[in-house]
This record gives sequence, structure tokens and C-alpha cells, in this order.
Amino acid sequence: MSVTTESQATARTGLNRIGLSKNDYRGRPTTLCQGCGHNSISSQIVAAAFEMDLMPEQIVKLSGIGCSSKSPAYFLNRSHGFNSLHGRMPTVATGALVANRALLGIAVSGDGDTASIGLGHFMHFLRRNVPMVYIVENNGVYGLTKGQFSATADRGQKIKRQGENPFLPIDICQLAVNMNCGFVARSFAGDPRQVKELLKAALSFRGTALLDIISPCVTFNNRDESTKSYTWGKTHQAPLHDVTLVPRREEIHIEYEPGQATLVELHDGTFLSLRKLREDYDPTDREAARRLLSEARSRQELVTGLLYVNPDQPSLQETMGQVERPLTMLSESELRPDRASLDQIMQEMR
Amino acid sequence: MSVTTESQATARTGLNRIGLSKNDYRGRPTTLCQGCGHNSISSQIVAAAFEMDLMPEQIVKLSGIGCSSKSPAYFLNRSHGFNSLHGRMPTVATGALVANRALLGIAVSGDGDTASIGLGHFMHFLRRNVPMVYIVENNGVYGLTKGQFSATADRGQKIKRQGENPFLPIDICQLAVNMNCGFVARSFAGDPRQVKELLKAALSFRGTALLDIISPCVTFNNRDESTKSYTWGKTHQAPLHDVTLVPRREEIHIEYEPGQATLVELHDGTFLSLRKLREDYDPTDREAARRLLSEARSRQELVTGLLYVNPDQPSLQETMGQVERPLTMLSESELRPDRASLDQIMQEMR
Amino acid sequence: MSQQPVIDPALAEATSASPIVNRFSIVAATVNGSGSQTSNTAIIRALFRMGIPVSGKNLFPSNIQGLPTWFTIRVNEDGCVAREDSAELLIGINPETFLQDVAEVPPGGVCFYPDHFTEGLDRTDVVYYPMPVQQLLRELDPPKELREYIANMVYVGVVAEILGIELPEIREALLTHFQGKAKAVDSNMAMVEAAAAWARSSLVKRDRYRVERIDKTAGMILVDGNTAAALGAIYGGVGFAAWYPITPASSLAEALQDYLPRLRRMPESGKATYAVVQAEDELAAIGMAVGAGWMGARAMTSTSGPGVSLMAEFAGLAFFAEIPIVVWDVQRMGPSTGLPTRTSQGDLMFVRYLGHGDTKHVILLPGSPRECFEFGWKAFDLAERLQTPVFVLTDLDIGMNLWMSEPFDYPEEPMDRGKVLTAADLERLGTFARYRDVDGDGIPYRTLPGNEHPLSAHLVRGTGHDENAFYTERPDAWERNMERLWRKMETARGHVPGPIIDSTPGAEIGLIYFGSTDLAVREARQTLAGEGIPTSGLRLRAVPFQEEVEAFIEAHRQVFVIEMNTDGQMRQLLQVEFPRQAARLQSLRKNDGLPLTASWIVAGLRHRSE
Amino acid sequence: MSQQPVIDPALAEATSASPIVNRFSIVAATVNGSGSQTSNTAIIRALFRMGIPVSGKNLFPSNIQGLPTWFTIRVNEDGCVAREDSAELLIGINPETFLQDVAEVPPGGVCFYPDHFTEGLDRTDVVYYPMPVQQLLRELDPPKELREYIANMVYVGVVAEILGIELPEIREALLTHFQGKAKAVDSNMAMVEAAAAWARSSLVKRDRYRVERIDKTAGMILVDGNTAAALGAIYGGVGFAAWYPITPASSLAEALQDYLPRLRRMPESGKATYAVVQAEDELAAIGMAVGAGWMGARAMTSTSGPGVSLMAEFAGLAFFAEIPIVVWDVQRMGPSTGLPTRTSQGDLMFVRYLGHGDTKHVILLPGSPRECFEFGWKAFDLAERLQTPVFVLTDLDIGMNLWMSEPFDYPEEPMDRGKVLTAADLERLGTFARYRDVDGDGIPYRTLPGNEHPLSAHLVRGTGHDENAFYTERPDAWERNMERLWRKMETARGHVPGPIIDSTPGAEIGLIYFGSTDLAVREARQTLAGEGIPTSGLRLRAVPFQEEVEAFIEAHRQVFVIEMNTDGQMRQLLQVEFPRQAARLQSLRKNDGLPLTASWIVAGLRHRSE
Ligand SMILES: Cc1ncc(C[n+]2csc(CCOP(=O)(O)OP(=O)(O)O)c2C)c(N)n1
Ligand SMILES: Cc1ncc(C[n+]2csc(CCOP(=O)(O)OP(=O)(O)O)c2C)c(N)n1
Ligand code: SF4
Ligand code: SF4
Ligand SMILES: [Mg+2]
Ligand SMILES: [Mg+2]
Repeated sequence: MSVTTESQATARTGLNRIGLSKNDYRGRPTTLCQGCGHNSISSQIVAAAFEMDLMPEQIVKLSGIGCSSKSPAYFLNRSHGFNSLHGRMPTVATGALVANRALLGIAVSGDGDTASIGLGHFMHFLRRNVPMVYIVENNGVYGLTKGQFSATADRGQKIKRQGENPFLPIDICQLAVNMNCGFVARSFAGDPRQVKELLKAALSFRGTALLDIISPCVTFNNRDESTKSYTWGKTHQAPLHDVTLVPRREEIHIEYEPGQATLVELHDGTFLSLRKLREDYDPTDREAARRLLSEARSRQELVTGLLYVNPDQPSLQETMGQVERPLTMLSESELRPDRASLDQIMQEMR
Repeated sequence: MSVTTESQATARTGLNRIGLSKNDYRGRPTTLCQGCGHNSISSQIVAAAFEMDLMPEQIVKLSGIGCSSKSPAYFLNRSHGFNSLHGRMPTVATGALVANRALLGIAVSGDGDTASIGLGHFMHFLRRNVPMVYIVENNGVYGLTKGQFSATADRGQKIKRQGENPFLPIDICQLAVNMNCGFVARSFAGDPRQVKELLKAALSFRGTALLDIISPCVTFNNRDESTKSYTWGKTHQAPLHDVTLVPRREEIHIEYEPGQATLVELHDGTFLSLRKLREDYDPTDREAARRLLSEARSRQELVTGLLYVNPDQPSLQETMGQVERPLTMLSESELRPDRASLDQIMQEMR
Repeated sequence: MSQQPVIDPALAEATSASPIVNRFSIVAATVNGSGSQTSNTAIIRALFRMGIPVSGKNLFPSNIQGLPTWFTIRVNEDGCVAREDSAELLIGINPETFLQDVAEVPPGGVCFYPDHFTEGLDRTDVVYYPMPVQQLLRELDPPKELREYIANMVYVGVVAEILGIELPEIREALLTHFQGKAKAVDSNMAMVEAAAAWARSSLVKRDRYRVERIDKTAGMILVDGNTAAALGAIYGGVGFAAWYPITPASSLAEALQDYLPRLRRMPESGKATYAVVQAEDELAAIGMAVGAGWMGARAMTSTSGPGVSLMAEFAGLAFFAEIPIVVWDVQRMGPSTGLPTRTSQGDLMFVRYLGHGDTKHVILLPGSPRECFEFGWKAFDLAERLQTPVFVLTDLDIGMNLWMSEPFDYPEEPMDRGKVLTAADLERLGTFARYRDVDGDGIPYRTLPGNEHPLSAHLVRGTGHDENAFYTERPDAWERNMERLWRKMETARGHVPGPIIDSTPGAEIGLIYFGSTDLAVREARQTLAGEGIPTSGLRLRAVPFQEEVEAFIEAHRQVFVIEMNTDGQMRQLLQVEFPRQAARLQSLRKNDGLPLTASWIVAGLRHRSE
Repeated sequence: MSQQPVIDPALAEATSASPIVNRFSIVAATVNGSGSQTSNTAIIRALFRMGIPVSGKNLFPSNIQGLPTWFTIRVNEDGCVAREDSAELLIGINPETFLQDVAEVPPGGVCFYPDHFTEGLDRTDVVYYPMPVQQLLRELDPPKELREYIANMVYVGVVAEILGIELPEIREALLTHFQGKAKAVDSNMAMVEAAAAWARSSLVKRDRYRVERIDKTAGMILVDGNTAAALGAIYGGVGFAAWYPITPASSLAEALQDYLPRLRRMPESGKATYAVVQAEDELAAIGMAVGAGWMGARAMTSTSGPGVSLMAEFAGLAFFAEIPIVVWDVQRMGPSTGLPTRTSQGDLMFVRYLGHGDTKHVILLPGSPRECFEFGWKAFDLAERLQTPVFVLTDLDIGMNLWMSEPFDYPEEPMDRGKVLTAADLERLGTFARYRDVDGDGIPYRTLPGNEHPLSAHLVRGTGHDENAFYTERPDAWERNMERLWRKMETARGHVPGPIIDSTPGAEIGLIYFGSTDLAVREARQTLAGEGIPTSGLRLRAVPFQEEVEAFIEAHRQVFVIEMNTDGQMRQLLQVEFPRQAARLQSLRKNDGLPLTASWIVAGLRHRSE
């Protein structure tokens, strides 16, 4: 819906409401492999930001190290960004977004980056609830180092050099639900529309919004039987619902029979409409999410959509009682206490 | 039961079946605070090893850094041990027990050691299923650095210097269940008997056996309202069942009405008897364990006992197809391939 | 007092000799976790308030409760308050170590002990004073939970009476300690007074040691370096601090948490103008600081050896991506976990090259709490000016012990936020490249996220980059960038605090040192001068070094580098930077975990000076 | 071949001049991920099998597919196969870089190109050979999925024909490459032969470059250092290896995974006598190695710069707790993530002092794949003998490029497992202390877990300990232990591989170097000798150094330290270890990510030699 209207709005001009063209959201030419899932996700980030009329200058991009983590170079040229260290992005993001809470954080990581070397930081990041869109481009391998198994590779999965993976995969969404993350979604790079709508939802969410996106590595892990391949994704994807972000400003009559959709109101007043596609599922029920994920796992099913949402948790900045203004914008007089206060302290140390 | 017979067996002589006295299992005098939960756990380790007739020389002790991690110095003097680095014990343990699979590993860690700095290693350790008894002495604070909040501190918990903790706790058992750990138990240092019986069960288990033991820090986190205090534990503990290890060699008629107890057979042929103390609970059902833990959390209940058990998972050494003999016992001729094989390889490189 | 042995003539003679005033050390041998800290700080602060120069050094074990602890107070009219090898007066209340402690009292010394002790009381060359701890407790009968603490006040009262410490000053000291909580002060003072009264009536002074009010501490303060560092950071406008607990650095971050709410909240809203995050580990702590520093906040972290090891990768990133952060390393004894509660200067070499592949860092070396405060704010100016991590190396001695200090000077200069371009600047310039060396000093200009000018945005990275921060593998681009970073490190020489040089005309011996050894070296130089061995001193305050340092080395026939580590690391750094002087540098080092003493330095130099 | 321009007289003259045989470089400019590696290795191996000394250097980007890659083969009768600044022959099949590539061909050089290219064909001083890639593909019509790979065989055939590379050797080379899979070999050979046939009939040779079978590679092998290192470790009896993927070190661990199953399984059960674990990160990798080394297995890990930074804390623990482990650092360009696919020698200083607080490490510096194999097993002997981590530093050039080598020597000495006491030993001795210096060489004795003698057990720790491994804070115990470790490092001097010295009588210039620069330095020394500038060479093979090194420095009027890093790190280490020589050491360094060339060294020395 919002999509259609958006496109209508932009169809004529080619510009969005803040007068930017889609080009203003693009990045540099990708150096990733042709057909890499990461590239399609980058395009959806571009599309989502464009359609949401976001100012690229008010976004910061963050990433670790990996093919996935390179992608911030391939979208949003007009945004500042930090391509940091392998597995450490959550720490850099925490410092950055606490220092300047006015900026909108979009982070891209890989399954190796997040579930192997970065697992601890990832979980503590969720625990603090730092407002940011956290995208894991999940392909079950280490792409940039030429295809070793990552911790999300399924047991029994085969790749060229290393043979068969004997270990059970780490379920990133399950962990996120566990760490009480307020926005937990799973998607598939082969389903661009869903990726885009979930991105929009995440971008409107206040708190950590986790997107675990299956993003096939066409070079090292795209065999049909791999649970991280395009074929497997296409044949096993089971979308929970049709996600649409309904911006406040638009007056839209959503015509469903009752119970056919869930509406979730976010802090900025926008609504998430989740039109059910399968058995009754309540994305505000943590236990349900837990159950769904472990069933999906045993059923070998790629359940996608917004698995769990709870907009009512304090962000780290709120928890710490920070000023609304970015700490980086404070004046010298606000940062340096006055002379009298120091004299007072010196007195106390006599 | 086995306990009674044990004590009967040892009552007369003061020696156990391998002719050792309890003293042979003791450690050096503790330097921890009087009343520290860690000390009572150390004594139960001594008792369990003594009553199970384990040879101390066939045990290795491992730990990270912290008050808890000091405790290997305070039990099993006759066992080798490694007091390693903060948060890194799981890595040292993996290398050690893979190198010598004949030894029985007992590891002690703290909540800071395992759930803060070591969280990533902890989870990957579980994923590999390294056979070892992994004890987390959980007190919700950093004891050795004088009482800062750890990641298992409950939201709203208060301590002297830092005031109130705003973050939700990490549930170590919930994570373990998630990582498919085959033996997940929770206990309370204030319930020595249960600690001992769970230790015995863990010591007979092949695979990673996790014990998350609430172990009050009397110096920094023992206020009555703290969920990690003695008082709270005593008033909120809800044991699931009465755990008893039933060694094969003993012919014991377990007389319960059917359904009153669960019997779990372990690989060495010993049995775990779990006599139910509360509502019907099946410790072999992972989903049930998940549910129980999250309910207990909302109910603010200290559920203790063997939460989940599944003896049928390959250990890391099995997964890797290692020789049965310890790698450390192999002879030079077994370690160094012969001359011909090198010539062959040189040929292939022409 | 039956156990009191007959006094031997030597002692009688000694004690009857002229009194020793304001010139001795006194050690309290106690058990940690027993609250004796309150008693000890009460004594030292009272002495200090009587105008007598003092220092307090706490030798404590790496555990929480029940092990021996020694708190040594040195009083010295001339301000020589470095650690001494032995203390003339012992307050021996730890039964476990009493025999050992008594044995270490020098002849003519004094021993205060609880009167229920029965052993170790037979030295005839020591004056013993018993203290009826149990009896006084019975009489005063304090609330059970306070008993142990109040018991420690007995020795405060007795010692005060015997040495002449003024009780009103003890009360003042307790007021400071309990931040004005009258109730706590009263209950403790009650015992202090009772004990003093008892001593007055029951003890005869038989030793030579006394204190007298003088005026050598007017306007001064008593403070530890970690608190000073935290205050320095606060007055330097710290915006973001991340940390992970570790001895002996924890109290630095905790001081931030104590003072920030009081000093840095918005008047109206009461909202915080800062953020302090307890991270999950040190990798995270420095990572968060890097994120905040990148954004433009004044960002810091504080840790000790093991944490520094874990920060290596991020240190290299911050150096190479040129992100300003400040890292405090309150050094403890290493290698590895080592001795968490012992002091050392052993991280120097490691920190200088922290990070693989040609990484180098600027290091500041404060020599006192006062400099901790000063470098606390200067470090931010330097980091932002140079766009590089600035490491500040102190140690447990400066960080956690009580030092007498001039009060801290309020920063006079405005903050130096370095080369930051606003949107307006970009508009004016019309061009921008993050890593271009516009000024030839190796320091590029930066724009901060949030700057909405079209030229502002770029992608910061730890990978090889050209002037525009774009990834490149071009050999020439790599070399150009590394040459610029080299230039920047040269520029740093001109910005970091220079050495403090005290040249003695005609002195042929030069002493180079740094950090917490300052007092010991100064005292040693006085003694040597007295023995007719004049020396010049150069206290290094930063790496990289300036030419003056080489000039100083050249100017002296013999040059000793004095430091507290095993490898002689400062000497090694000097060898690297001044190859022509390398052969002339002699190493005088000790690394046993205790602060250096003047007498050790004197002994070392006496037989090595040619 | 219409585009072929008229040949200018100069070229005509040049090309008609005497042929240049077995003495040139040829570069294949391709796109990575396009399978050109097969073609390039076929060519180089065929040349090698024709008895001609070769080297192959792959310059590849840090991505997986689609970016420019250059593979340079140098052939040289005299065995001078270090990298050259430019290649006389170009195989230019990457349209993106073709113009640039052509421009870099020296006058008189050669260019092979796909005949659908239309630009960059206008140089009159270069001989052009078109290649009808599309046409030949059409004719041969290989299966779709192989098309791209087979296409690359066109240049193999054409180049072979023009240069005189024997097709049967190409087939042999392909057999090796495809490990004997005939089908793959045939489908590729078909195109090679078709292309060669086409060239034979359609091209006229107009350049001077040819190859001729000689006999300079008899018995030799072609191998990369990472494979050699893995084999060395295997023949050294590696028991446990943990790793985390990172370029350029991954292929070392992967070679372990490839060869171990074949070489180290129990005959009967087929069970593994080793364990290789892919860890979750580098902290875990070295931690696991430490655990296994403690148990008594020969334990190793392999990584590169960023991984080394993460290993700092464990490195310090292993040094201090005295756990034998071997750490391979296949160096890439730093600081930080830097250039993952470029070579450097920049981790030296960092690794030497890796770990806070007076930590020091033994470092081995192999200069060739052959030494990688040798040090591969020797490193274990050293680590277990010295009970300390042994770091082996190679770089991307040695590790990943193809080097010609003498075959590896099977280890003749039995393994040195160091000072390990069995239960029987303990019984005999009746006493044991883990950290006692029994032999005065600083190396204590150790017992392994599993040793069931009552004296055996102890608790290993990174905290301060006495001879019995008990925790202690005693100053004297700490100093004793550190002095012993110092002694141990001195002992290490006598055990590590000494320098390779090649002194030229009367030479006044000495060159000190190490690692992958060996070939370039040797070639440079030949050239200089030819120019009447005799030099002596000293190739360091380990840190700490031996006296011979100081003697060598003293023996020469001018001494240059040649290295590939920005700071001149080896020179700095020499300055630290030999203060008396510090001022005499000159630095000759380049650090642009490419292997050093002889011509650069020659140029540098020519104008700096006095
Ligand atoms: C500390 C460190 N260790 C290892 C590496 C090498 N490395 C680069 S990317 C990568 C893994 C990338 O995998 P993933 O995060 O899944 O991203 P993908 O390439 O699959 O998108 C590794 C191990 C590194 N850069 N830094
Ligand atoms: C790398 C590193 N960082 C910090 C420390 C300091 N440190 C020692 S123990 C400890 C926390 C211990 O807490 P926990 O694991 O819960 O054990 P407890 O003392 O509570 O039993 C810390 C942070 C250290 N030793 N190493
Ligand atoms: S290697 Fe895989 S993950 Fe990396 S760019 Fe190529 S397809 Fe994408
Ligand atoms: S501080 Fe707490 S955890 Fe540490 S020993 Fe004391 S009671 Fe136990
Ligand atoms: Mg991946
Ligand atoms: Mg704890």
C-alpha cells in the first residue's frame, strides 16, 4: 500500500518528498561477485531510504569485515560510515550512536562477523538495546576468506574445500529473541520486496532492529541443497505475513476481515501492518516466536517476516538519561564545569 | 540412595573404594571471603569426587579469572590445573581435552567470566560439545574487582557503588539449551546436597555438562532482595526433582509409583534418577526446558535441578574422528610420517 | 603489661636521646576487608592537616578479604615522602604476620599491638605499646555490624596520643572520609577518644617519635591519581567513557561515575551531558571509545595490562584511521595476569608499538596525581589535535596511593578540538579529502558525521586508503599515506609535554626517569649531592622525545635510565630514537612490585658512578 | 590482424637482434575469479619442468571476483628469480586494465591480446600477437560451465607456441594441477593444442624472447611457503592446530587439513592422530593451542597481522606460564586491516614484545618455502625445549607465491620434547618444582597432566608464582622468576637458527636482511659485485641474535639493514640488542606491498655506499 502510493508520488517526478532522486541514495559500484545476495540487499537499502524520504546525511553506516561488511561502500554515498574491525562493529556502533543519538544507524554484518568472532559483542549490543538497524547478511560461510564454514552453516552442509559441517547452526533470531531484542525479523535476499518492507519497518523502529537475511554466496555456498542457497530459499521460504509500513501522514483504509492483520504502532506514530499469510501468529508473543523458530528449524523451513516485535523498551540513551541533544553538539561551556566547582572539590580534598 | 550406601561404604574406613580419604581430594586453604558461595561449591566438588571414587590424577581443573576462578586452587590438590585468562577458559579447555581425551575436565568460571567477556567462547564451546563439567559460580557481580554488575545481574538489582542495574540478565541456562547443550542444570550454593548430586551426574555425563550455580557473594551482592543472595535463594528455590546418580554396580530397587521418577541412562551405564518434586516435568524435552526457564524468569522463581538432558550427542573428539588414545600419548613414530611419504609428496611437486 | 620485657640499655639510651619530630614512617599491618582503611586514612589526613608532608602507600593482596595488608605512612618535614625500605613504627594488629612484622622493626623502633597478643613481644630494642582492644570494645559496645570497623579506631586513638596527633584533626579527617555523615563520624570518634584517653592514663611514652604542627601543607590536597585523572578528563570535557573493571584501573572509571553526575548534568533537565558505559570486555570498551571519538565526542577508556593486550587491534585501527581517543593504562605488574595489586612500569615498549604492522603511539607519562589531572584534559586536546590515540601511562602507585599535591589548576586554555571542518568551512573551501596533508604537518582535516554538507561524507576504514578514504591497493598511495603518518608522529614531538630538566652545574651524571619514581629520584639526588655526587635530572613526560633529551644525554659523562621494569624498556626506546647515544645509556632498574626507594637508587648509583 | 601498426625501425632492429633465451618476465593481466590461475600455473610449471629456473608471483585484489589480477612469471637461467620491476611480455586479457598494462611494456617487448580488443594496439615499439579467443571457443565449443576456464587456455597455447614451451610439459603441468584427473586435463589441453596450432599457422614470430630446455631444475620442486610450513609441522608431529581464516595465512591451515588425513591416520582404525579446529576467532585459536601445548601435544596456530593483535594476551600468558606453542604469522600489509593481499615485514617489533609487562618472544624468520618446512618441525623442538611460544614470521610472498626449491629434507634428528619428567623420573628424583632452575639455563622441568605421580600435579597460572607454581606476591619471588626467564631468553640464543653469512673478502659494505628478500638481495649483490661494489651478506634467521651478528656489523665500514616495513623495525631491534653498533646501522627499507626487487636495492646502495 504505502509502497504503491510512494511510487505514485515519485512516479511523475522521479524525486521523493525531500526532493532527492534514487541516485542520491546509491553507493559506489560494487566489487562483490555478480549475483551475490549482499548486492540485492544493498539495493533494497537504497530503495527503502529513498521511499522513506530519509536524509542520507542523517544516516550513519557501520560494518565489520567481510564481503557483507564491504557493502556500506555500495549504498548511501552521502552518508558517513565506518567499515570497522571483524566482529567488533557492535562496539563501534554503541559508542557512535551514544555520542550522537540524532543519527540513524544502519549496520551490515556477516554471519562470521556476528555469529563467530563477534558473537559476544552482538549479544551485549542487543542487551543494551542501542537504536540501530542491525542487518546480518547470512550466507553460512566466510565469503571474503574463500568459503570456510561459519557458525550458521547447517549440520551436514557441504562446501568444496572443507567437506561436511558437523556442527549445529547458531540461530541468530533465536538468540535475539532470547536477548529480548524488540524487533526480530528474518528475510531472504531472493525476496527483495519483503526485504525492503522489513527494512522500512526497522528504520522506523526505536531500539535495536535485527534483520537476519539469508543472502546466498553464489561463489562458495549456493549448491541447491544448501539452506543458504537461492534455490533452497525459494523452495523453502514460508513468509509469516505481508509486512507494510503505514506512515502516519497517509490516510489509508486497510480493508481486511478482522483478525486477518496485526497492526503495531511505533513510537513515531507510524503503523506496521502485518497481513497474515499463514496460521495465526502473534508477533508480539515472545514465547510464540521462540516456539516458531525451533519448529521451523526442525521442519527445515525458512520462516520469514517480523518474528517478534515489542516497541516499548527503553533505548540505551534513555536508560542512561542522556540529554536529547547529541553529546557531540554540546558547547565547551556545557562540557567543562566551572572554576568554582573545581575549587569546591579541592576544598574537599584537604 | 547411592549416597547413603556410599557413606555406609566409607563410614567404617573413612576411605573410598580406591582407598583414598576425603583429604586426598582437598585443596589448599581458601583465600575467598568467609561464607562465599564459591567455597561451599568447592567442598561439594571434593565430596562428589571422593564419593564417586574418582582418581584425582585423572582429573584436570580449569578456570578463567575471578574469585570463582581461583577456586581450583582450593580443591583437588592432586589434580593438574590451569588458572587461565579472564573469559578464555573454554578455549584452553577445548585444546586441553582434545589433546588428552582420557582426562576428566572440571572447569569453574564466574558470571563475569562466562557471560560478559567470555560469552562468545562459552557458546562456541557448547556448540562443539567438549566433554567437561562446566560450572558457572553465578553471583551477579564481579567479585574480585570489588562488586560491579555482571551480565547476569537482574534488572533493578542494587549494589553499593553502582546503584541500580537497568539491564535484563543473561540466562546462562537458556543459552545453553539454545546451543543444544546435552546437560543443563541449575542449582544453588545454599543447597549443598543438590549441588553434590548434580555434580555427580555431570561427572558421569559424556559431553559438556553445564551447571549454573547461584553462588552468593557475601561481600558485594548478598542483600536479601538480590536474586543472587542466600536469603532470596532459600526463599525462592523451587527444585524440580530429587536428583540421584545410581551407579550400575549397585543393585538398587527404586520404589516409586510409576511416573514419579524419570530414569536417564548415561553412556557409562549409570542411571540418573530424577524423583519429581513438582508438576510433571520432562527434562528430555528441550521445548519444555525453554518454556520452564522463561516462565521461571517471569515468576521470579529459582528453578533448580537438571533442566535438560540428552546423552546422545557426539563429543568433539568423536566428531573429529580422533584416536581413542590421548594425542599426547602417541609415539614419535606415530606422530612423524615416514620418509617414503615425503619423497612421494616431493615427487608430486615437480 | 606483664609481658613487657626489661628494656636494654641501648634502647634506653636511644629513647632518652633527642626526640625525632615529623620524620619517620609508620606501618599499619592489618587484614584486608576489615575496614582498617578508614583508620589509616584518618591518621594520614590528620597528619596532613597538621601541616606535615605525608604520603600513604597501601600494599594489599589480590583478594577481597582476610589476607595481610600493609598501609605505610611516611611523614617528612622536607617533603621527602617517597617509600622507605622500612618503617620505624609498627601498628601490628594482624596476628598472622605479627612475628614477621615485629622482626622488621628497626632497632629503636616502636610496636603498637593488641594486648591479647602473647608472642613476638620479646625484642629488647623495640618500644612496645599494648592496646586493650577487647576491653575498650566491651566498654563502648558498638552495634554488632560496626564492631570490626570500630575496633580499628582503637589504634587511631592510641597512636594519636603517643605521637601527638591532634584529635580535632582526626575528627576533620573522618568527616572528609564519611563525606560529612556526622553519625558515622561520631561513632568512630567515640572509640578514638576512648582509646586516646586510655593511653593518656595508662601508657608512658618511651620512644623518640613525635609529630608537631608545622605549616608545610597549606593549601595542598591529599589525593590519588585515578581520582585526579577522572577529574582531569571531566574538566577536559569527556563526552564518552567506556571501561571494563580491572585492578588498579577500576577506581579511575568509578571516579568518573562518582563525579560526573554532580558536575555534568544539564541545570534544568538534570540530563547527563556524558555517557559512561561498562562494556562487556576491553575490546568492546576501546571499540566504543573509537566509535564515539569518530563521531566527535571526547572519548576515553581506562584499563591495565591485560586490557591493553586486548586493545591491540583497535589501537592499530585508531592509529591508522586516525580517530582521536584517550586510553589510560594504570600499570600493574606483568607479564600476563601477573600481580594485579603491585606496581610497575612494564607496558611501555608494548604500548609504544601496540598494533601489528608499523603502528606507533603517542604516550604521556604523568609523574604525580597533579599531572594526572593536567594530562587528563590535555590528552583530549592532543588526541584531537593529532587525530590519533593518546595513551596515558600511570601505575598503581600513582593511581591508587594517597599523594600530597598542590591543588589542581583549572584549565586556562580553551579546548583544542583540532582540525575539524564544519559545513560552512566546506562551503568556503569547495573541496575536501579526509586524508590529504593540507598543512604539511601530516595532520589531515576531518569532518564529523552529522555534518550535512555534500562534501562531508566518507567511509572510514582500517584498510588501505587514498586521500579520499577510498579503498586502494596502489603501492604509491600506501607509501604516501604511511609517510604522512610518519610526518604526523614527528609533528607530535612538538605538541607533547616536554621533559622536566633539573641540571646541576658541573654535574657529570645525568639521571633520566619518568612517572611515579619522581619523588624517590629527587630524594636520592639530594642525598647524593650531600655525598658530593652532584647529578642532573631529566624526567620524561611523553613519547616521542624531543631534542633536549638527546642534548641532555650528550651533556653528561654518565647517563642512567631509572625505571621499574625488567627489560629496561625506556632505555630501549631511547636507544631506538637516539642511536648515537645508545651505547652511553646505562640502565638502573628494579621491578619487584614495590615503589622505588631513594636509598635503592643511591646505593645503585654510589657504586656505579665512576 | 589489420590493427597491426607498421613496425618502427628501432623495433625491427631490436627484434632482428640475437634472441633472448630463458631470461625474461611475462605477466598475465587477468580478472580474478575467472580461473586464470590454472592457465598461469600450467605455464610456469611447464617452464619449470623444461629445466628453467622460474618464480611466479600473484598480485591479486582483496575481493573474490571481477577485479584485476596480475600473475608474473620470471624465467632466468642463472636462477635470479626475484620480482622484477617490469615484465617484457604481457598477456593482456583484462579489458579494464589493458591500456595501462600495454603502456607498461618496455620498448621491444611483447603483447598477447584477444583479437576483439580494438584499443591500445598502437605502440610501434611493441610486438603484438592477437589471439582469436571467441573463434577458437566457437570451434571447440566446450560445456557452458567450463567456457570461461577453457577460454583462458587460449593464451596458454599461443604463448607456448611463440615462446617454445613444450606442449607435453603443459599436459604434465595440468596433470599435476588437476591431481591426475584426465578428463579435466583433456578438455583443457584440447584448447591449448588448438590455440597452439592456430598460432603455428597464423602467427609469425617477430620478437626475441624464447625458452629452451636446460637442466637447472633437476630434482627441484615448485611450492608455496604455506604448504611447506604445513608439511613441516606435520613431519614435526603436530598434534593440535587451531586457526581462524585470514588472508594470507588461511592456506597454511588448509594445507594441514588437506595433507593430515593422508599422512596421519592410524593404519588399522583410520582414526586421526591429530586434531585441527577452526576456532571462533584468533583469541580462541591461540587459547586452544595453549591448552593443548600445556597437555603436552605439539600445538600450533597460524594467522596474520590482525590475528596476532588479538593473540597478545595469550602470548603473554604462554610466555609467563611457559607453555610451548608455535604461532605462524604470515605477514600482510598493516597497520590495521591494511592490505590483506599485499606483502610486508611489518609485525616484527610488535611480535617481539607481544604481551604487556616485559614479555619477549623467540622469533624464527624463514627465507624460503624450504626453510618454512625446516622451521615447521624445528619450531616445535624449540618451543618444547625452551617452554615458550615460538613465533614464525613469513609473509604473503613466501606463503602464497610459487617458489622453486630444493626438495625438503626429511628431519634427521629425533624430536626434542624438552625437559619433561615422567612418573618414573619423579620417583627417582623424589622432588619436583615446576619453575625451579635446576640446570642454570633458566629452563625449568615440567610434568604433564596425566602423569599420575603424586609430585606431578600443580596449578598453572598467569599470576605471579613461586618455584612450586603457587601464587605469591613476594617481591623476591617475582624478581627471581623474571631473572630466570631472562636467563632462558639468553639460553635461546644458543638454540635458535643462526644467521647465514656470506662474507666477501675485502668487502666494506655489509647487508643485513631476512625472510622473503633473500633472492632480491642475492641478485643485487651479484649486480653490485659486477659494478665493483663488493658486499657481504648476513641473513638473520631468528631473534634473539647471536654474537656473530655484532661481529659482522663491526667487521664492515658500512652496514645496511634491508627490510620491507615503514619503521625499519629490524634495525630498531638490532639497535636495542647491540647498543654499541646502533649508530652504525643504516636503514634501507621499502614498504609498498610488493616483493622487493634487486634493482631497487642496487639503486639504493649505489648512491648511499661511500
Ligand atoms: C581479526 C580478523 N580475523 C580474520 C580476518 C579475516 N576475515 C576477513 S572477512 C572474514 C569472514 C567473513 O565472513 P562473514 O562475516 O560471514 O562475511 P561474508 O564474507 O560471508 O559476507 C574473515 C575471517 C580479519 N579481517 N580480521
Ligand atoms: C582481560 C581482563 N580484564 C579484566 C580483568 C579483571 N578482572 C579480574 S576478575 C574479574 C571479574 C570476575 O567476575 P566473575 O567472573 O563473576 O567472578 P567472581 O569474582 O564474581 O567470582 C575481572 C573483570 C582481568 N583479570 N583480565
Ligand atoms: S564470495 Fe560470496 S559473499 Fe563474497 S561477494 Fe562473492 S558471492 Fe558474495
Ligand atoms: S568478594 Fe564475593 S565472590 Fe569474591 S570471595 Fe568474597 S564473597 Fe566470594
Ligand atoms: Mg558469511
Ligand atoms: Mg561473579
